[in-house]
Amino acid sequence: MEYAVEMHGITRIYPENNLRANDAVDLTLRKGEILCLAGENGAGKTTLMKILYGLERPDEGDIRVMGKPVVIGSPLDANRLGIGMVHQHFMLVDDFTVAQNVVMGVEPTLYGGLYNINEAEKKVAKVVSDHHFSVDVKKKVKSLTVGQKQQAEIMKMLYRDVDILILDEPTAVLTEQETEALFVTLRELARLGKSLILITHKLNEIKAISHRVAIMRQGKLIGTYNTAEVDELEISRLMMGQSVTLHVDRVDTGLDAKPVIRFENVSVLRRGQQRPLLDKVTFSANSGEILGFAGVGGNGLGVLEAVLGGFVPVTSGKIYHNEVETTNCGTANLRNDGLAYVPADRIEVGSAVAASVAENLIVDARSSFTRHGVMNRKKIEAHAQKLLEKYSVKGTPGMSIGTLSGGNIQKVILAREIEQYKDYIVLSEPTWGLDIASSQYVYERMAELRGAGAAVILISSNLDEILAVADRIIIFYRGAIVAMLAGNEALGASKEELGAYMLGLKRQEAIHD
Amino acid sequence: MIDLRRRERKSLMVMMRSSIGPLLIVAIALVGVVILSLLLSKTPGKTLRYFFLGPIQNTYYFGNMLNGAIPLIFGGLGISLAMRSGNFNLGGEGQIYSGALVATLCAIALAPLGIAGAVIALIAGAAMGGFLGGLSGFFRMKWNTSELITSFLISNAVVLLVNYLIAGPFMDPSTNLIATRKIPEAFRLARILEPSNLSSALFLAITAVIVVQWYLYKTKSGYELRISGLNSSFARYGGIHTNWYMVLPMMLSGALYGLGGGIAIYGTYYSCMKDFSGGMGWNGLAVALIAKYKPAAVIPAAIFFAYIEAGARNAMLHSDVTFEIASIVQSLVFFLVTSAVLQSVGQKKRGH
Amino acid sequence: MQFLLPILHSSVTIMTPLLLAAMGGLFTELSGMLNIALEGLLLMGAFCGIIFTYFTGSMVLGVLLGILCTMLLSAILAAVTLNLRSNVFITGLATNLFASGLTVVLSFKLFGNKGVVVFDSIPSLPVLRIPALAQIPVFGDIFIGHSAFIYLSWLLLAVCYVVLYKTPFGFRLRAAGLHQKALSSLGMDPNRYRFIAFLISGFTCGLGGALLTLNLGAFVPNITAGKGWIALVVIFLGNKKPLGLLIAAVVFGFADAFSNYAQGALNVPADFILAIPYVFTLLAMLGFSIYSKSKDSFES
Amino acid sequence: GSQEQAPAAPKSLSILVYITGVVAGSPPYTALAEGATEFAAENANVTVKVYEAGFNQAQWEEQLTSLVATGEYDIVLGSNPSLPELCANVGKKFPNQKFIITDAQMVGNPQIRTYLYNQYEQSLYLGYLAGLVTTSNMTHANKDLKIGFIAAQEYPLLNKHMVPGFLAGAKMVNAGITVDFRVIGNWFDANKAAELASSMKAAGVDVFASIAGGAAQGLFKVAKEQGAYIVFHNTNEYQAAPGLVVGCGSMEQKKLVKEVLAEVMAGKVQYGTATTVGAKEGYLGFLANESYTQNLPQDIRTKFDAFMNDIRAGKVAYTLPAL
Ligand SMILES: Nc1ncnc2c1ncn2[C@@H]1O[C@H](COP(=O)(O)OP(=O)(O)OP(=O)(O)O)[C@@H](O)[C@H]1O
Ligand SMILES: Nc1ncnc2c1ncn2[C@@H]1O[C@H](COP(=O)(O)OP(=O)(O)OP(=O)(O)O)[C@@H](O)[C@H]1O
Ligand SMILES: [Mg+2]
Ligand SMILES: [Mg+2]
Repeated sequence: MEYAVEMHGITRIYPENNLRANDAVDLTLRKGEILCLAGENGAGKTTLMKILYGLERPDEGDIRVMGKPVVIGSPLDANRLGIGMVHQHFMLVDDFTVAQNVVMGVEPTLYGGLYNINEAEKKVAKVVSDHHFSVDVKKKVKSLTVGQKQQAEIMKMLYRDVDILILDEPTAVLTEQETEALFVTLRELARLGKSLILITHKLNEIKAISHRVAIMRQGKLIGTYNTAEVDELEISRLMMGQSVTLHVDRVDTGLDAKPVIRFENVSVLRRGQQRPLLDKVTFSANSGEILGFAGVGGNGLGVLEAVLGGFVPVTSGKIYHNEVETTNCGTANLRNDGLAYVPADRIEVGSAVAASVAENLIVDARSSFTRHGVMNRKKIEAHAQKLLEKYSVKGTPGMSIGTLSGGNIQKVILAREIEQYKDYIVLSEPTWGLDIASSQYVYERMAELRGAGAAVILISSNLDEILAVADRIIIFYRGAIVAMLAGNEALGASKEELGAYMLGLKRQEAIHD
Repeated sequence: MIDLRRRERKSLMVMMRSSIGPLLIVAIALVGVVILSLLLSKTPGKTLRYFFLGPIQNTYYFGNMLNGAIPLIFGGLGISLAMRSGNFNLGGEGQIYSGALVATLCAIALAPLGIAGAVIALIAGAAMGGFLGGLSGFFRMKWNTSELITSFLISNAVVLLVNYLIAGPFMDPSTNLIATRKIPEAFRLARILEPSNLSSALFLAITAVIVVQWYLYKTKSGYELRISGLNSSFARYGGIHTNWYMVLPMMLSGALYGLGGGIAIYGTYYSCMKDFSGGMGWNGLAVALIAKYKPAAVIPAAIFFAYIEAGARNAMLHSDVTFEIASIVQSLVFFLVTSAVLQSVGQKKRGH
Repeated sequence: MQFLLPILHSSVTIMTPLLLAAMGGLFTELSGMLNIALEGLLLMGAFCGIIFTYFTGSMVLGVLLGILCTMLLSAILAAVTLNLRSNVFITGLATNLFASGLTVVLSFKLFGNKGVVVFDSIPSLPVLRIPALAQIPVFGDIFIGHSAFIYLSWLLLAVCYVVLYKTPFGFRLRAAGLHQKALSSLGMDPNRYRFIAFLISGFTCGLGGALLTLNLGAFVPNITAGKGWIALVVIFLGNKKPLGLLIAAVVFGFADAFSNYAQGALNVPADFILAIPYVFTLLAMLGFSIYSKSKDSFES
Repeated sequence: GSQEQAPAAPKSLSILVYITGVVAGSPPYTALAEGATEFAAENANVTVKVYEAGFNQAQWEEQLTSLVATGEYDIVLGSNPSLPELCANVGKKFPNQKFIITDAQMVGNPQIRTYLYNQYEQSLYLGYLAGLVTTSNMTHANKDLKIGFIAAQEYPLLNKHMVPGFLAGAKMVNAGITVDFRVIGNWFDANKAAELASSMKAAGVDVFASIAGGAAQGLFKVAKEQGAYIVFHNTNEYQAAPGLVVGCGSMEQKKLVKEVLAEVMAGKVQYGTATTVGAKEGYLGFLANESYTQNLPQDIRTKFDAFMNDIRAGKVAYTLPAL
């Protein structure tokens, strides 16, 4: 049996925190196979892949590629060996076009030296068509939706014509449709004899795409299994050490429910752009329910979040909180007014990575630790300690939040916002990149809040999530509401049905509230 | 809060290891200075002695050296505040200079009020600097104009304006110096290390450091300022008025510069002379960078800077070294002083 | 209207060294390095440019050697900043200090004189006269009769544009400034491009500096008199784009030329008039940012 | 640069030449330093240290104190209007220290002897020459009654003596003459000086004076390229722009220094007194060498020489403005 990659006894210790991110890991990748790498947050998946791609040096262990022993000192070496990697966090230059990003480093030239942009665009366009991508190669990356950015990242590697492709949680931020499209591509690649490693937290995806699945826990490799021979429960048990299922009890919103947040014909326009980002959006989020918003990237979910968070002013329409108008009153005032909000971007918006966990935990409750303008450090430390225990976060108040793993960062943010909430809370993509246990943890908190009578606004591009937890579902297409499913509609809704709405193939006649 | 805790955790071992780097820097600088003086001085031994020992050879030089550090401390604090909030203040020169002038003129005008007048005059000087800094902050807030450039341009213009005022309307006719009249005797800070120029301004500087340290790490506003600097979108998300923290830190920064100018007058010069503060703005910036924007570290950084200055000056006074050679020696030190690589020598190698 | 022509003509002279320095600074700026050493590099170029012209007897050779020395200084700056990972602002200040000291020391060692060094043997700058162009009414009056350097600087600006926007190198260099991980994750070292950027700034400053001294046939200590800092302003005012640089340099050049004129025309204290260029540039800066702010924002 | 002190011997003299700025590029300071060093060379047991205190006047007193405190120097020699004041302060701390300051004026301090050059006078006759030239029909002279003065920076002696004297002198030729006075802002931006000069030339100036240190190079360049005349204070700059520098004043700083030092050796210095020296005393003058004769037509020289003689004879009436 021919192996594309054999990693043997790989160990990596981060000196900063003396943490064994990888502990004597043996990983093999067969030619032409799709191998899923699964494991809880902080298990060491990314680290292992960084080592294979030359971004990290192993403290111990050796690597063979195509049977030959190799030393991979830099991504350049990796590229030479035909290894490519799509990173967990995008590495794209926003101000460059897709084509320019894709060809960077191996640009086609003419007259010996000049950048041949047309040639680049032609070549990249070919990659796009070959793999049925949906990106305009001439577009600037900053104008792309997350899904398209993901595609651009993959195209970088396809363009370099790698034989071994690593994808670190590519689907975490993709919608159902985008994920499906991506899988078509990946299967195609495997068929062409390329070998792929795919990191994901989603069990159904593991089952759907992979030939084998390698499972890590706390830096160690638990084992590698033929996907056909293990079921999702088994996998999750291997990952977590105990079996976890994503499940939240659904309740039908009671009649006594009162609107907490109410949008009235809210539209958002950007100067010099005809199509509104939000188009006459009207809805109300009621007490004691989880209101789910679904939509394909680029259709207004991001703007909706920005409006709810007070980052983007609305051009027309009105917003009410408990029937008191709060239109365009800014984040600071919304906060005083009781806004609790878990943003989609937990690194750029949800936390200050260089600041300590404690400092991150008090950002919106800071006043309550202040007397005459002076902060009480003791109280803050105590508060932080309390929350870390209550929300079982792995970390101390003093360490900077950036060194926590994705899951734990999200827990810190949740802890902060839940403590802050009065009667409603906004959660955007709350389980991006979280392992099952963490996701389940988030869902349980949401259910608790609903039980406590809160209006929970869930913005998510993950349909399973929406279907699993939302009591009512609102679907966005091109910035407008195309469907609102309540009660049994929501309970009984099928993915296909939602998909049809999201892609604009179908829309409700009368959208009832 | 973070670094405090870090320091708490630092073990002695780590301390020792981490001190290897700085020592290495000093060593390299030393070697460089030796080579330079061998090359450029007819009496290298003498030159070196005065360069390194001059500033501490007697109370007069020692006091003047410390006195030279005082405005740098204020400037260093000012820059640190701005930097911590993610703002770049390149207007120190004009802020010190105008602050000093305003303080001087007010002091003269408010002589009758006694101590109260002295305090008010200082505040006025600080306000002047604060206004200039705040202006740049305001421009950034309103139209996100690079505060780095606006503060620089404003400063350049203001320096010329102050020159005019000193040499023109406010020039003291009774002297041949291009300077304003002197501030009242009663306002002058007491000398604390005769015969040197060192005055009780030193205590004011130390107080300023303590206050800024306290403000940054203990007060709510300080917290908001630091968070805004670390990640403004997070700060905004947390309900912090980030716009305000484009203006306030620049204002405080300018105010500290202005205060430093006023105190230089009260403690050392007594009248605002043309160009007396030339270079202080830049040096304050260098000090802040050496101190890595840590208020507590500003004091040693400022003294280090003043020591190098005084050393060069001393070598000029008592050996055949001239100012251009002195400046080459200084530049050598500044090339090395912030080197992260050299500083981390001896510490455990970090994984990239 | 007639008084305007000399002002415009003089603006063109004034802007050229600024433009040259700013060009080099543009590369470092785009690669993500705030280069405040332009002042020192200019001074180095000013000194080396003329002394080598004097020693070699050839202006071309002299300027080339001067540029070489300036690039050497910028290489030291780059090495200390990038390889020793020092703070770029401090090393910049150090470079300026170093240049001002070194030029004097050298001029003393070479000519036994720390002050003005006059080189009588130096020919004045070659003036390019294209009769055809000279005929064009206004244009002729403004753009003709300048030293060849000025046309060279425009040529270089075009080259700058091509290098930055039409070559792989330019894209990578800008990527180093915009998102260095995008570069490093593809196996390219951002610092390599920054280093080259520093060298380029050494190159253009070497040229711009030489212009300052060859223009006079003499070296005056600190002859740059803050032009490097203005070049930095020009970069920002020019919105970090080659064409913007040209416009910004014109703006400042004009302001300065106008203030020179105004000293004779207006009855205002000299210090006020000397402040005109800064105030004028500040206003231009604000005007530009107000304009661009108004473009991309949400309606409300 | 400086020289090392020889071991103190009887009847020895150790001199500190305290330069308020830098020697380079400043003829008066150069003369001061050279005068002292030459005197030391000519007389046994005399040592000199030349110290450049830089341009920041706020730091002058501290540095002077440091030097005086060493007690190594019998006398301090300097040349700057503001020095006597600083010396008086320093002198309070060191009552035995003696100071001799030129280009300045202070009466009644037993430690300080001052000599003031009558720069108004020098400007007066240079202005007179400029007036003759601008109204002449020499090649580069124009019809406008306009002469120019380029200064590096403004300071009292310049504003109160030099520029007014220059104008007054010109007006003695033709009351209609005006001075176009412009400032560079610093002592080294020669290129700005050049732009100023050509702007002034365009405005009708055909004769320039300048107190601009190194920046004067810009003026010479413009004069050579565009054709304009220059009168120069204090130094022989005929060669800076051959044929165009039509007159150079002279300031006998070196002579004065040597004479004063001789007095010091002889112990005949009258501390506490102040003397104003000018053309009459022979410490200010005019360099009428062959360049002068070549560069100027006979008629102008006749008029100017006559005027110069009147000046030396003290026959020209003017009131010296207070500093
Ligand atoms: N640069 C670093 N310095 C210190 N610790 C680190 C660093 N990078 C990662 N770690 C730690 O190493 C462990 C493994 O990190 P890694 O990113 O490989 O986990 P992961 O399996 O990718 O988790 P996730 O699913 O959340 O991405 C985590 O505990 C993380 O906190
Ligand atoms: N928080 C925000 N602040 C400012 N502009 C925003 C914000 N969110 C979205 N936008 C702008 O609105 C445009 C459309 O965003 P939209 O919400 O339709 O995308 P999306 O639904 O968020 O998809 P994605 O998940 O890719 O962001 C985006 O391209 C962006 O330019
Ligand atoms: Mg990961
Ligand atoms: Mg005339």
